[in-house]
Amino acid sequence: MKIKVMYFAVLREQAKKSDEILEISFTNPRDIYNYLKRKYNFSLEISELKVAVNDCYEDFDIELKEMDSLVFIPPVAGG
Amino acid sequence: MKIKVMYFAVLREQAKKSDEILEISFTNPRDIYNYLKRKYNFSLEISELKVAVNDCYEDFDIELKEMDSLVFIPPVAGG
Amino acid sequence: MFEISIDSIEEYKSKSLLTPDCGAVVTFEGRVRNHNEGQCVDSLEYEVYKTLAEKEGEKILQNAKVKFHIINAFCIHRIGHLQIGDLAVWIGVTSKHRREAFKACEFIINSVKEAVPIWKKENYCDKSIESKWVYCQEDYH
Amino acid sequence: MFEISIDSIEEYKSKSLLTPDCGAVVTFEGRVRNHNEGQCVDSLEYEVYKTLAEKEGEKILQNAKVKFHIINAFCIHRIGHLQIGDLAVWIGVTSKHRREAFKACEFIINSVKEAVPIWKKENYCDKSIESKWVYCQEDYH
Repeated sequence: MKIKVMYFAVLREQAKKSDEILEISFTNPRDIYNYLKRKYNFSLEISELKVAVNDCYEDFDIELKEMDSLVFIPPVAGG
Repeated sequence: MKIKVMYFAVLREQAKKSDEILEISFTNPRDIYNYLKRKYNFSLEISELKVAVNDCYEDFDIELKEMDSLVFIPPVAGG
Repeated sequence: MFEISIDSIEEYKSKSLLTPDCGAVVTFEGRVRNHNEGQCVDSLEYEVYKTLAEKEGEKILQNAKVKFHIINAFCIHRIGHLQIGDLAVWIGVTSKHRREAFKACEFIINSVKEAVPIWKKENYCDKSIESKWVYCQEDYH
Repeated sequence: MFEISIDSIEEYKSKSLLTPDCGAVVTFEGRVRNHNEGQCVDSLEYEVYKTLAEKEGEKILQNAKVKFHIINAFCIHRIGHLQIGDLAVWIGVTSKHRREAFKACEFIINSVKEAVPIWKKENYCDKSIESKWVYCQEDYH
């Protein structure tokens, strides 16, 4: 399945890219993050993150569909 | 004794003047207000007022001195 | 600084209050509203006992600085004849952190309404109703 | 309305938010402070997930309107590289009465800091200290 992933802030720096299209067999954000965490050595734990699918906050266990857009959201710090 | 009195807001309207010099025998703000209340038909009671002597809030029973400046302060409504 | 102005006032820029350690600026504008207590209001007339007002106003700003550990506070109050939408009072507070700035700004406007010798007379849309000196009311602004 | 701006922003005038029934305007400016948690800060870099930020920001403003019975609310947040004193966020709230405007304005900035996907990286005066993505902290601004 193809999933579009965007990276922000510390995840963008650690992945050394802003976005990519993943070709993977994992179908929920939790499994995908665990895969990416190993791949890019992400410092953040899942418990520190939120996840957005197609620009909406979602659960880490939601089933993804082909070409969904996926964003892992580090702790925010606006203002 | 001569006392300078200034009037503001509803008291100014009821006295029909902004200030005057009183020549009176009363020596504290309380007696002076009671005198003025009768004279000008002031609608406000002493309990509704504060008093300032020489631009400082004072007690109604303070002893006044020659040419002190006296202001009776109706309920305020700034802002 | 606390100022009384007979001329029309505008929202101030916070620029003149800024310092490098300032992280938060909270401002308050009190404007003339077109109604009060169910009455359609046409305009307001403000009157001031200037010497005492400046003294009391300054005292309020100093109290706010001590009480809330803010950096700067400024207040300007207009007097005279004001129309709907006109700015009657502008307050600006700067601080390191936002919570203190919010608290101090609200403290200042509350105190100004309670303690500064300024009076206002409401003129009503319905001219058969006599203009009235209003007292500081909780629900104004 | 909630906006994200890549360009430098200024304190807005409240003019565009005003209505005749408005008696109070409260504004908040979040500015870049020269220190945080004991460290001398040189500059900040803000990054945003724009689509979601605009959606969440708009939701916060709508919530504030319903919760506090205010008239209008506006928020603009800047992103990019900001220097000390620069305006990072400006919020303006109008209401009939002041209490609601103060509460709503504080609610909006608190919510923006908690829920809008914006991140900031602190660059320090001491260049031997590595720049750091900071988390939303109670004591910022």
